Amino acid sequence: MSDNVKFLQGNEACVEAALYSGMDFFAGYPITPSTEIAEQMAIRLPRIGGTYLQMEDEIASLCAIIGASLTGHKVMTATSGPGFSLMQEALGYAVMAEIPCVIVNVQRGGPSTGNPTHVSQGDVNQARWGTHGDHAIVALTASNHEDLFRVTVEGFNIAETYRTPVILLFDEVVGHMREKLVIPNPGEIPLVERLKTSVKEGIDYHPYLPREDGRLPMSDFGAVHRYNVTGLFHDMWGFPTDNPKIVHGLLRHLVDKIDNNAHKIAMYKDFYVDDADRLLISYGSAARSALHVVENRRSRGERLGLLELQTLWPFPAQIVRERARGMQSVTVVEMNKGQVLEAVKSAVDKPDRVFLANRTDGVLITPTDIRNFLRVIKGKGI
Amino acid sequence: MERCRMVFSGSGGQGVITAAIILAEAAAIYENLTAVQSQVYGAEARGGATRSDVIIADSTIYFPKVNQPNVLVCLTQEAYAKFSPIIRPGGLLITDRRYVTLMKKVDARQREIPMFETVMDKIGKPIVFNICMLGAVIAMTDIVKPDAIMKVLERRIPENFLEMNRQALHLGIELGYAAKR
Amino acid sequence: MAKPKLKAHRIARDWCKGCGICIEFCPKKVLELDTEAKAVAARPEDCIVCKLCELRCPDLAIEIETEREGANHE
Amino acid sequence: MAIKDYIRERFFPHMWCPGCGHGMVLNGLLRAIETLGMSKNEIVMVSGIGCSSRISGYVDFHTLHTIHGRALAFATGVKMSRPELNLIVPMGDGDALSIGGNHFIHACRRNIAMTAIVMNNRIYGMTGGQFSPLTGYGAMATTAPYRNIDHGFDIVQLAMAAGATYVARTTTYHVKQMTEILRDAIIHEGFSVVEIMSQCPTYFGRKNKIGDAPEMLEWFKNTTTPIGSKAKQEDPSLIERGVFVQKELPEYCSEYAKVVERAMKGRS
Repeated sequence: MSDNVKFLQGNEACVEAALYSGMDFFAGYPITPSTEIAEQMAIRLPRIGGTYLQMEDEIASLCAIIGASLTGHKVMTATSGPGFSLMQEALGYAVMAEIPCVIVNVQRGGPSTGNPTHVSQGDVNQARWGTHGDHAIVALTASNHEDLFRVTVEGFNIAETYRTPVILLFDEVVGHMREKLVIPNPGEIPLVERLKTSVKEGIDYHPYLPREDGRLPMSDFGAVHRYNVTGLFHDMWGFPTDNPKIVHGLLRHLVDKIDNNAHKIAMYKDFYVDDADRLLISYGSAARSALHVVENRRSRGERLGLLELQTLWPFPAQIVRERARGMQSVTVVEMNKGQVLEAVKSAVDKPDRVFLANRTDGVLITPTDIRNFLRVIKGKGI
Repeated sequence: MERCRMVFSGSGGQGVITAAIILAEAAAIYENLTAVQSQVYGAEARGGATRSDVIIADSTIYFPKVNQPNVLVCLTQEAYAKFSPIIRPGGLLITDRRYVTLMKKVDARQREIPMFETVMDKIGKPIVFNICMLGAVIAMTDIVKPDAIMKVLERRIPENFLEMNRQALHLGIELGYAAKR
Repeated sequence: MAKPKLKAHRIARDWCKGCGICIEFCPKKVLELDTEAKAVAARPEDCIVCKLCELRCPDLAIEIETEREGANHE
Repeated sequence: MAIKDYIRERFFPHMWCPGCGHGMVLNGLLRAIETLGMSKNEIVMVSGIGCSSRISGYVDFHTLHTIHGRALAFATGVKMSRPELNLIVPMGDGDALSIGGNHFIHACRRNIAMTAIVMNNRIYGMTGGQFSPLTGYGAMATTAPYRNIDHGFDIVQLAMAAGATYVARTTTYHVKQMTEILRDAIIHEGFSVVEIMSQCPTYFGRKNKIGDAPEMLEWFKNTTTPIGSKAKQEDPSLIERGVFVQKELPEYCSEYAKVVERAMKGRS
């Protein structure tokens, strides 16, 4: 059997995808349930001349990969809830300084130390608003290894395209579960490489002056252009400023570059949505249970459909609104107290037809759980 | 084929999880089947009741966990006490005579197999106990061919240990066939 | 090595914040604050070109320009 | 090159207060770099947050102005991804040893080749004079209005215990020593720590009635002494200046290069 057919954990699939993307610098700190990513990186990266760095904590891990990104590398760190909490400050720095980087959060139960070895999807809103200040963010997720691979590669592509941190919001079930993965051949999934400046030495280079297409060509630290990078509001040379006009312009740029491209960043999958009269919306491992229910109900003639979200942020509101239109009910299946539910409600025409099927006890929501919720919803006359 | 939902349970260090992974990998990569393996993690790295779920099917598997196994393997008394109540009625329950004393009747085909004893007797190395167990499971279920298991082992373990594993697998297969009759 | 000879105290008035460090630690008391609280070389003839004012200036505002005795100008 | 060739002149005069020691550190550092004749393209300066951190804006190197306490973590990422670059990491005392204390000791422990400069003015200046972990017992600060009960760190002892392979202390008064030490620290093959006692006349000097900048320099002159001096034996309260440790131990980037070599060998 060829080497690119593998039977592995989601965490390992994530490593394969990162290496496929050309990532060659990883810094991290062990934390359940993401540790296998660090372990695999420690094995794999030195073999390709890449760098595996184990830092003193998650704060330092994200800081270190930001530093490495500035020298021209594709970079990644991986963690779980408590570590992701510690990373929020540096995450904001990466947003402000527009540093491409990928942050994996294999979600476990929280708040606090919570439920280390058990599944949760409780960090959806933390990914959105965990760091302070107005900002846009990209967060992606997946429910199986093939998708996880593709989403991870796209995560690197988005990070490079928009010069932004990208959060991969996986969960314990997908991270630890093993299934088959056929690793695509090189070139099968297109890769976005770092856009480097063409400005020659001696000519004024503006590190923070976007091109017409909005992209910011970078110059590596150590190369011919010397500039400043800061977490303060800054001008097109990267130097701090509090000029209200520049502050306003930069904040708008940071938000618009993501939100205006939400349609391009939106990744999702439709299952039996076309002729459905009731819709499930789910993501991550919960979507596996949702799809099980959909297939099962379809075989009994019920017209149930599933919209599986892979992009959580920026929230694909338009897709959700279109898919929800005309449905008798929309049920969001997730493992938290309704974090995506709220986003769905604000996206659709009829928020009173949107319901929650959830589980928050560290156990993967089962198809039976979902069927029971659907019965209750039906009991409400829908 | 009938979807096969299996739970392997025992204590840390018995190789229960490794066996589950090998079986699932054999099915997924060498038998053209679909397989998902998962496990319940506790905080402790060694000891305690470990459990690994494997689902093998010829169609896509969505829900990856096993609620009611039709094949349950218990290699400790603790695992047997904990998991025997969840077996699907009519399912297959495999235990090792050395480690498990059958207590109550469950609605299942219960098979006590002297796997550990045989391994110690014929090979003398407890490390391949789990592979012997795997042999018994595949013999009793016909879920994958021995060849597929061997191919996985060839990928995973050093060459000088292969023969011992092959021996253990075939010991298990013989025990499995004997128990099947 | 020829002994450097003072050419001028070049003091950037807009950089000088008048902290007085150069004045306090000048071994020959060459410098003074003027009425705008900027350092000036009041007695340049006493300067021994030790450059301590230049080395200590927190504002990088002082440069001691020298010419080498007996050396040609570049 | 003249030292002005190493700065971004358009941002001068700088934002530090009159008589601030940080300007003197900048002055001494530039002279150290000048004597080494380094190219500006091969220097990366990484700073954190606080008065001290603004130093990176004034130098014409690759400059990374980061977040409070984390400068060494960012610098570690830069260095590990481009080991041929020279990393200079100036930090304030609160920056390096309070919020950044963990990063500081771990950078020492790794012995990664970079120069950590602790501009120790014993106060949080930018936020207006609160006590730092270096303020010291009995001193005054806006958050220690009844005198400080926190004991200070000894940066030198801490860095030595944590494994730094070059550790030195000097003051802004001793500018020539400062330049020499910084020069040696920059070329040292390992993690170097240079504590520079720096004056904050605005807060520390005023609050503790030491006086203005020249008086604070006088104070550095009178309260410090060369390592192992006779004066120290007579007056143990004097603070020693000089190079405390200078030794060769395996450097982190070179050690990692060996890891790569082992991993590649294991593969073929």
